[in-house]
Amino acid sequence: MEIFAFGIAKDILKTNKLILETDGNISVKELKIKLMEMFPEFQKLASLKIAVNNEYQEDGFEIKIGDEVALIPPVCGG
Amino acid sequence: MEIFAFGIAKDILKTNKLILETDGNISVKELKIKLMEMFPEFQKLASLKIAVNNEYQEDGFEIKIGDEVALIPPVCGG
Amino acid sequence: MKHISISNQPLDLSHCMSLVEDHTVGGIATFVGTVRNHSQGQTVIRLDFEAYEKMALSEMGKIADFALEKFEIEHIVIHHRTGSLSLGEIPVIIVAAAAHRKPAFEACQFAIDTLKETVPIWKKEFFENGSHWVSAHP
Amino acid sequence: MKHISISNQPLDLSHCMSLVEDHTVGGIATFVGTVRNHSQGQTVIRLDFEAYEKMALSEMGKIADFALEKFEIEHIVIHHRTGSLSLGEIPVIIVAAAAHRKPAFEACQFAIDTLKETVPIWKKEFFENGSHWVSAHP
Repeated sequence: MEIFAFGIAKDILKTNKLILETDGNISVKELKIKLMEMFPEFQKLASLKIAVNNEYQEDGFEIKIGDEVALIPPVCGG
Repeated sequence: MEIFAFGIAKDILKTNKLILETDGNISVKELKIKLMEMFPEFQKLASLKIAVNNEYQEDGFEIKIGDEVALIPPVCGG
Repeated sequence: MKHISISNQPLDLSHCMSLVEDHTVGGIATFVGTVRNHSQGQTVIRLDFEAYEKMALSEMGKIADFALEKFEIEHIVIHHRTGSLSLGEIPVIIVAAAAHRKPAFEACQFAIDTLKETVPIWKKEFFENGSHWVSAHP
Repeated sequence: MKHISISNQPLDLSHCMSLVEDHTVGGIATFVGTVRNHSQGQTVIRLDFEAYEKMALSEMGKIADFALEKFEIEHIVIHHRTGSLSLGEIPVIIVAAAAHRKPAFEACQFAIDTLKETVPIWKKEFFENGSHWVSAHP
């Protein structure tokens, strides 16, 4: 699974695209837990959202193979 | 006393400057009553305010000789 | 800083924005009035604006002073046009500049709302078959 | 009509205003964000903006659609800049055009407030002795 990263998430991963091995589908919640274990810096963020195919998704959402996944740390446009 | 008129007040008076004879000082209220008698069209307006020396003045205000007096029908800028 | 003007020449938003340029400013709220083609179901051809200029400038100055005092803004611009305006032309521009957006919006809305209530400027609407002074009668 | 864009080129208020020209419009409310020289007591030198562009355009489009539906406005423009911005430069322009001023103001404020909450754009502040991603930590 390819995961795009932006803002401080990119700095934490030290890349804008993380390749993550998964055993088939994974939920948004499972992905967050996995990332926070691998990169404890994520636990310090004010929030961490997951976008799948350009839409915010809640914890229960199942990510499928081929979905476009992105890490959305706290946004701050404008 | 010279009285400047604007907007619909100018149309009612058919001039932008009315010369009004007064016996000495006159209050804002007295001026309004006098004008509404002389030009009953003023009674139909949504409002009629009097400015003296570029300030709105209430009914009790005494207008003195030499003051700049203006008739302010309902304003509608912007 | 306040910038007040009444002019019979076209108003210029870019110029108004340049008046509030300041590196302490983070948000600029503006209101631009435009002449629209309808009013209460009738087709508008043009508008004439007449001002009691000295007093209008004084009242606009009071609005600006009050806004600078009441809201946390750095600058305010209030420019009003007079004369005959065609469709799409701009009778009024308000610009409020602040460190943060909320006071900028509040000052901008306060200024246009109060201008319409207190500033001695009158608007005559011209329709295809007549004209009238807006708001004159109840 | 909605007009949405993300660009690494300077934003242009006059261009945004031209997008809402329409003789049914009587009031145009705008918000222009600018890079200011201080943030939480520190001196800011410049800001970098990064966007998840496809999703940001989609979220900006949702804001515009919602504003067009919820408020009585005719047009809305939401333009956001990316890249490195100096003091005084413009990260964002919102323009809302309506027959009447109240919905124009409401839509404009709604759009900028919601943009800051939902649109995946990130801001890095550069100070004299360091930098940080704004709002990243509690």
